[in-house]
Amino acid sequence: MTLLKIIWPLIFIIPLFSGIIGGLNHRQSLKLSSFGMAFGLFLALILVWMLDEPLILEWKWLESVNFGFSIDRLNALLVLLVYLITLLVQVFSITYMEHDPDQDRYTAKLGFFAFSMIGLLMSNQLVTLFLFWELVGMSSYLLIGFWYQEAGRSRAARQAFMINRVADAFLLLGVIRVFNNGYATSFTETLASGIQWDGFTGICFIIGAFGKSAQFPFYGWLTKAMAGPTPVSALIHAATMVTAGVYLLVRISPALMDWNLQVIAIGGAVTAFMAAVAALTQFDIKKVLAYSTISQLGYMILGIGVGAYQASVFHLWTHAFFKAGLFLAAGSVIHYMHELDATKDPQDMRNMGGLQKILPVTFYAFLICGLALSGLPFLSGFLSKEGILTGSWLWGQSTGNYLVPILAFCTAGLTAFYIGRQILLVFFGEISFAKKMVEPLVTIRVPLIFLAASSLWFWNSINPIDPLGWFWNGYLFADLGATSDQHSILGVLIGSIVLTLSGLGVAYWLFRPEAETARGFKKSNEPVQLAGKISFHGWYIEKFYDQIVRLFSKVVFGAGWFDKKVIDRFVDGVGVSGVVIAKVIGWFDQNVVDGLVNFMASISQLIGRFVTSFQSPKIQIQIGWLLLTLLVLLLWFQFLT
Amino acid sequence: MMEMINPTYFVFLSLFIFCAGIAIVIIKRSAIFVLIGIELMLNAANLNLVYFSQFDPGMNGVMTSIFVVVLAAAEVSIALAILLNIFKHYKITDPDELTSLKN
Amino acid sequence: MTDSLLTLIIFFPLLVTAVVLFLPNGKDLLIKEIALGATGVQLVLSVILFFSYDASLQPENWSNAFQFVERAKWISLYLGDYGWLQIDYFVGIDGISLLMICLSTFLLFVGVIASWNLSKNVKGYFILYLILSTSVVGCFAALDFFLFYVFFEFMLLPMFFLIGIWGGPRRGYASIKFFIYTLVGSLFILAVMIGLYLSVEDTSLADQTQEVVHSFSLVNMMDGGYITDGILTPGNATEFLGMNIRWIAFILLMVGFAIKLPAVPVHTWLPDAHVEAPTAISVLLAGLLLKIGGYGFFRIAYGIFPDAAVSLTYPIAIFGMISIVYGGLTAMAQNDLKRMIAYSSVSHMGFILLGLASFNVQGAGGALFQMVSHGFISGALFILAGVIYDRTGDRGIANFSGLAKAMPVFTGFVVVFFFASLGLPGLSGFVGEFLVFLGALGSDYLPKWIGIVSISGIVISAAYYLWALQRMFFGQFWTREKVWEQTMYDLTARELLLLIPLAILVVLLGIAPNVILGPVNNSIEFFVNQCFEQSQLYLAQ
Amino acid sequence: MMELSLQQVIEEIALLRFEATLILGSLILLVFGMLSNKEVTFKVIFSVTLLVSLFLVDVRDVGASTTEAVSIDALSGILKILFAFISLWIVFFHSNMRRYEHYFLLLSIVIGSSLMLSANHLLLFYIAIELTSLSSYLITGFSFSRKGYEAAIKYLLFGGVSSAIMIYGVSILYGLSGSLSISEMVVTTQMGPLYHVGMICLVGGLFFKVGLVPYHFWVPSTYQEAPTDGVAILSIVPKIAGFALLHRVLVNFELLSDPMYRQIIAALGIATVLMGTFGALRQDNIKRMIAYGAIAHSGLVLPTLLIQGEQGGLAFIWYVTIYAIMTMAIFMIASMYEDFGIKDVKDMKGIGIQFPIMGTLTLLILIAQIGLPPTAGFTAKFYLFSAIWNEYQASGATIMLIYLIIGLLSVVLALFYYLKIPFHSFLGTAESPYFGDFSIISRSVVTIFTIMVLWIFISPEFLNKIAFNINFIGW
Repeated sequence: MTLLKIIWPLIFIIPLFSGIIGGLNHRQSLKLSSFGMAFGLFLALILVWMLDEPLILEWKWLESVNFGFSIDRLNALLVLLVYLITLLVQVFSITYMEHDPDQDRYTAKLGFFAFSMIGLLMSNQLVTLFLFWELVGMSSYLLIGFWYQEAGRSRAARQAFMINRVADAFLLLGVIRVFNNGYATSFTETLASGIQWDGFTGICFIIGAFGKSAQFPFYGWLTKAMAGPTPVSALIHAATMVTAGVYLLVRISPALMDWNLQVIAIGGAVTAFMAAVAALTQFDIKKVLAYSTISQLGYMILGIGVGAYQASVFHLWTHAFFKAGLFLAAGSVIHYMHELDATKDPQDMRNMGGLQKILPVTFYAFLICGLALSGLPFLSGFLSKEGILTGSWLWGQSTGNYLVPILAFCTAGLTAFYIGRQILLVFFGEISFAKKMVEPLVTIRVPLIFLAASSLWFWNSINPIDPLGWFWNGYLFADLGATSDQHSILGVLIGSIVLTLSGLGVAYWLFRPEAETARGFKKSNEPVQLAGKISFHGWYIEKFYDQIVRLFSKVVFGAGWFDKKVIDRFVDGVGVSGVVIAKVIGWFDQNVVDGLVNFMASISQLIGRFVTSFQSPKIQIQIGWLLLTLLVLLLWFQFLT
Repeated sequence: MMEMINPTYFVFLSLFIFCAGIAIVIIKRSAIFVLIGIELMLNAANLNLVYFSQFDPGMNGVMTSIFVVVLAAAEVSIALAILLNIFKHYKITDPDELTSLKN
Repeated sequence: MTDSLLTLIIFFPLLVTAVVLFLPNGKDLLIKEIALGATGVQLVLSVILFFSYDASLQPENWSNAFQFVERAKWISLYLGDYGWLQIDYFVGIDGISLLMICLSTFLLFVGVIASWNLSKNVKGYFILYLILSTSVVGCFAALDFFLFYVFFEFMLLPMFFLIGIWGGPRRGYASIKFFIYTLVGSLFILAVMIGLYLSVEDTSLADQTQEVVHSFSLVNMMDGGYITDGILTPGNATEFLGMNIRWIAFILLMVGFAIKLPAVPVHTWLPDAHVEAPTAISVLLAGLLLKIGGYGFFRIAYGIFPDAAVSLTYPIAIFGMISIVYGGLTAMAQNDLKRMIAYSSVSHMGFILLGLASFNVQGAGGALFQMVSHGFISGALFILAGVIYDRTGDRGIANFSGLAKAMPVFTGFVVVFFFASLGLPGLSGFVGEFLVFLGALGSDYLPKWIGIVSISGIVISAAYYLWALQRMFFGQFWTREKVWEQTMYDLTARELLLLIPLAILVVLLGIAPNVILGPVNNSIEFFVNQCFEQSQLYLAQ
Repeated sequence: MMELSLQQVIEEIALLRFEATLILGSLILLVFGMLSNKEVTFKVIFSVTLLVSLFLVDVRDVGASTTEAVSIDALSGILKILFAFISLWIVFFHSNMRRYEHYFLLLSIVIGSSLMLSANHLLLFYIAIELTSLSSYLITGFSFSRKGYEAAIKYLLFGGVSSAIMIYGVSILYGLSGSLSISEMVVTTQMGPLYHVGMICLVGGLFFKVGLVPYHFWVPSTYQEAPTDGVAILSIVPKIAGFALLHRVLVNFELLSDPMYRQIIAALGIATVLMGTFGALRQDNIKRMIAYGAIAHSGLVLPTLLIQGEQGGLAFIWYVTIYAIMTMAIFMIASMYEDFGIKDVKDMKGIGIQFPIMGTLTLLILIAQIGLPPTAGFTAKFYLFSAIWNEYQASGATIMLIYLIIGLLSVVLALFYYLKIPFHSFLGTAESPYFGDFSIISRSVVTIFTIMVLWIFISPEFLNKIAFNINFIGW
């Protein structure tokens, strides 16, 4: 036990420490920090291995507020996951960022992110969670805006942080309500005491989680986050940070009311479906993966909503691997396209094609991870998705609300379709360029191979079909007693396989190299008809943000709510109104409130002028005024007293 | 022996002289006349004092009026001295033109 | 040693001023070193004060709530048939004033370093600077209303000249406006002081003469030493303009201190004063002078009129909320970096009003912590704004972009302090705001929606800070005038020496706020409970 | 009419020994004036007479002459000491070849004012006022400049009219009451309308001396053009004597107990404060601005007369003493700046930077005039406002509350116009550097006055001693 007590803080500190070391020396900063992370991974393994009952560490932060960490099986495993993915991403970015001048800053920021993510996973007290929650938001802001030279990227970072900040405001409100209503302020106590939170506090936490995990109203920022370097997207916006919302909901689900859980379920389902539709017509390789991440997160949130939180955690685990794999593969494609010809947009799929033979390892990794994502049997995706679909089906039966399972099944089909489309468009078709590049052996291939392999089924459970066969299932939920009815229902099993195969088939039929749509795709531009436009613009969510802010600024015209999107120098006419509103408050503050003082000064000048007007230079007028006042006084005394 | 004059006539006479003095002070366009006006007002007060001192055994009224006359003379002499100097500098005696001391 | 410690802290700079007065004009460096030494000694003394402050004291009433008390008879005037008027040099500290004194001595020390490369008649500058330091520390330690008022006024003169002579282009207008705004505020306080001393009687002093002794001691006023028929005695509620006259006295005090705070309707002097003041002076202005307003709420307004404070919590909270939201919005509209930071100070000071209005321990603790943390953060922010101004003579946000490329270390500090100011947890800005929200939402005097609307304040502050960060520091490196590009060198050793301690403090207070709130907690608890009991006592009469 | 033997008359002269020595001194001054024209001798005689008369005053002796014409009490004793002390400092004014008549006239103003203090008979009352006024008209003319004469003639005409009105009022009251001795006259409202005419005219004469509203027209131009040391005396000694006499008249004729008169006098006082404060806002000439400030000050002294009991007396003595010190200091400073040819506020640009010590001294005296804490001006106003607040609390008369509010407002507005001087001197930028320097003597005198002003704020005990002497006069 004492060994764990030593290892635990070390695990917590190592990422920060390695980030600082990496940040300090310029040349091999990434190599040094990856050694540090490898050591941290080793310690995390020991921790997961030897941990039996939860460790709690708590101390008084403020009078009525405590600061506390705890480590139990669930977050130990997730910490291990974070370490693993961070290490892989750092190894990958050694080549990806080799000729980038600011490597040290990159490593420092990555280290800071890993530190805050692990802090978030380990925190037990709500205030500690909120602290690391915001630190994770800040590190994502720093990493998205890593190439701050381009104004577009730094603006995307700012907008991502702002949307997160709005959701965090609700989370803060929820935390405060927990304190004020006397609920348990730490996860371990909430679990033990089983106090039910009131509905509104629940909703605040849900909005906070939805914000961080890019669910329905807030998912606009994840597509913006693609402005960051691809390894960063792989690490943060696929595997680790976005799952924080899911982790939070898993932790607080015992305390939520059942209608809160329904909200979660419907929210997850709707997001999953919308994101899947949005991913259908994207051109940018990373945008497709971003929308697919949103959709898979929708699945996990849905899983929690319907009560199948074990399946959600399992899906979180598997999704981390194959999505990181997809992103890294996309990263190596972008790296290659960038090397090839820097003028064209390296991320646009329209000028890609036939990379199968040029980047074989990337192709196979992308293929396996893509199929795992689509939920093909014998791959990890199928197992975890199966669990969620079963849970949603059973939940649909019990509550009679069949909307959620239907959306879940449709999304499964759509997922298969868009990932199939992407694989075909990027890797098949004729090769439009001759340069042959061999991927550097260690730094790119090893992470890809590892991630692709981990998407196979046997790493996760012996029986390729049974969703509960997950090795860690027993480890994680042994004490909770896995609910027996989670076993797969034949109908759900067949249904999901059929949907996946049909999705892949349609994709193949449409986008096989010979098909005219595949050839037309190269020159096609934005879809014209309504459905295509809805999908391409991601259900107009970003436009929706602008409308809200503009509406809000109109509503609060007196106070002048500031409209960030409109301030953009590129949005001309509309943009000016935002600046005008800001200037109006500035003017208002300057003249009206300030004018009050100048007004009083001018009033006293005016009275001064009136008063001194009596003081005429002529003596006889002065005497005249004197006698007049005496006369007035006399008359006053004669008649009025 | 003519019977006694009705006492109120004296007060009315002095009030009349007082108001005449005031009118002269305000209307006249020459500083000398303003001085005359002031003299008139002072003499109106003298008249009152002398008349009322008949009821006062100590004859204070008469004593005061003597002092009033003396002080009026002093005042006029000072006024004329100053007026002489003004005439030397400004060449005018009309108080309305003396307007250089403005706010 | 510890019995005359407070007087030493207060009057040590004044002694040094006497020395500096007789120095010839030429020796600038010597004067600067002396000033540094003086404020350094003051800082060391206040650290000794902090550690020898006994945090476990559980006072029952105000008379034994204060430590390091020093009392000496100053003025006793014969008032004719109204008895005697007693003013005495009465200083002492409790938790709240302890923190304020430590904050002010630290910022004064930093201020001297910040004004190191000053060249324009240095002697006058540092004489006024040391007088300012005496009056500020004196204000926090004074327990006699007259002494507090004298120090309160005494602060205005040096500040008026420091802004007026060494300031920027429109310094004349700004200094006059600052002087008149604050002075009008102090007249309200004077009016209440007169009303108070006439209706207060200090039985402890009335031994030698059996007549009534009207004393100015705040402790006696707070403990309710009223004479039976005084105008402000809680019992005889004389109506004036339809309100109990105690309420009006309380409102006058609040307006007087709100001008100093500044709260929204009366805040327009702050941006002008900040924009025109030299860097070191705006550090002091933001760090210390705004806290006098906040301290005035704690010690005088809430201390002496708790009954009015309890019944007027709703309007005060509304004003606090308006300050937070309105201050934030106007900060967005600014194009001058220093003006934006000034408006953000207005927004942060709104938290103090809100914290006090919630009338519970978290709210008061949060307000106090916000004062201390805002002192450090706004001090650093003004030093950063000063860095750009020293290099280019201009602070327009639109005149620069991509500074991160030219000055990476500087940008690092800007990011740290911007995020600290917008309330990122882990830095000291968040703790104050969190406690104030805890207090506002948990207080049974305030409706929930005030707290919720104020929470939107953290989103607004994030908006204008990040927007300024993005316009000035990210994107391609470009400056309005070509000549500036050469002068945009990164932070010098002196500037680093200033910013590193502040950064450490901001992070330290963010991670372990109990370092300063712990010892002070008894005072805050006593303050809130005593105000509550006193108010019930007065309202019952 | 009791017969007064010569013997008794000589004994009664002892009561007026202060004025007697002054008269003797002025005569000696006249004689020496004929013989030599060295200004130093005039100054020496002037100061010796004042010093001798200063030591002859004994505050504690109270008495009245057999014919009740002259009455001495502690208040008049203290004020005589104040007059002598203040007038002493005139010799330090940097004067360019003052003639001997100048000092003779100053002495006669002091004599006139001290006679006003102890006048109990309306004849002596009139003689004292006329003596002071006539010498003031002459002094105003002694600047021997075009504008000086103009100011003098205006002052004379205005003064002549108001003294004529006063003596007319006296004659009417004499008619109604049959006697001229203030303490014996019994005059009541039942005596018909003439009572009001007489009373208003009489009180009007005193209002002229003090410069309250209907009679304030002469103040700005006279203060602006008269020689500065003359104005220093003019603005302090006769004004304070006028207030003391006004108080005696108001008490003896029971005007203070008549609510209507209290209302009117308070209203005129408020009008004076407003006139003085708002008038000063638009002034550029330094001395004219100080003149308006002086009008405002006399407006602020008036309420102390309306407050019966020791509280009023104390507030009066406090405010008057500090007003005297401040005004003497500010006029000395004005005369020093005049040597640089600075008449208007705008000519003072940047002089504060060049002469920091002088700038700070000016600032401190101005702070005293405004009434801010570090100076005695604050204590005086603080004392005054608490006296008014007490009066309001006791009598509940709303006019008193309005007075308090207007008083506080005047402090704020005083800021606006008094701060113009340091604003220009410190923050302005001088086109060309000022050559020459302030004379050592006047600078040291101003420093003494500033220290006095600061010292009174820090330890006002010495005024307490006066308070004990005061408590046995009927105020």
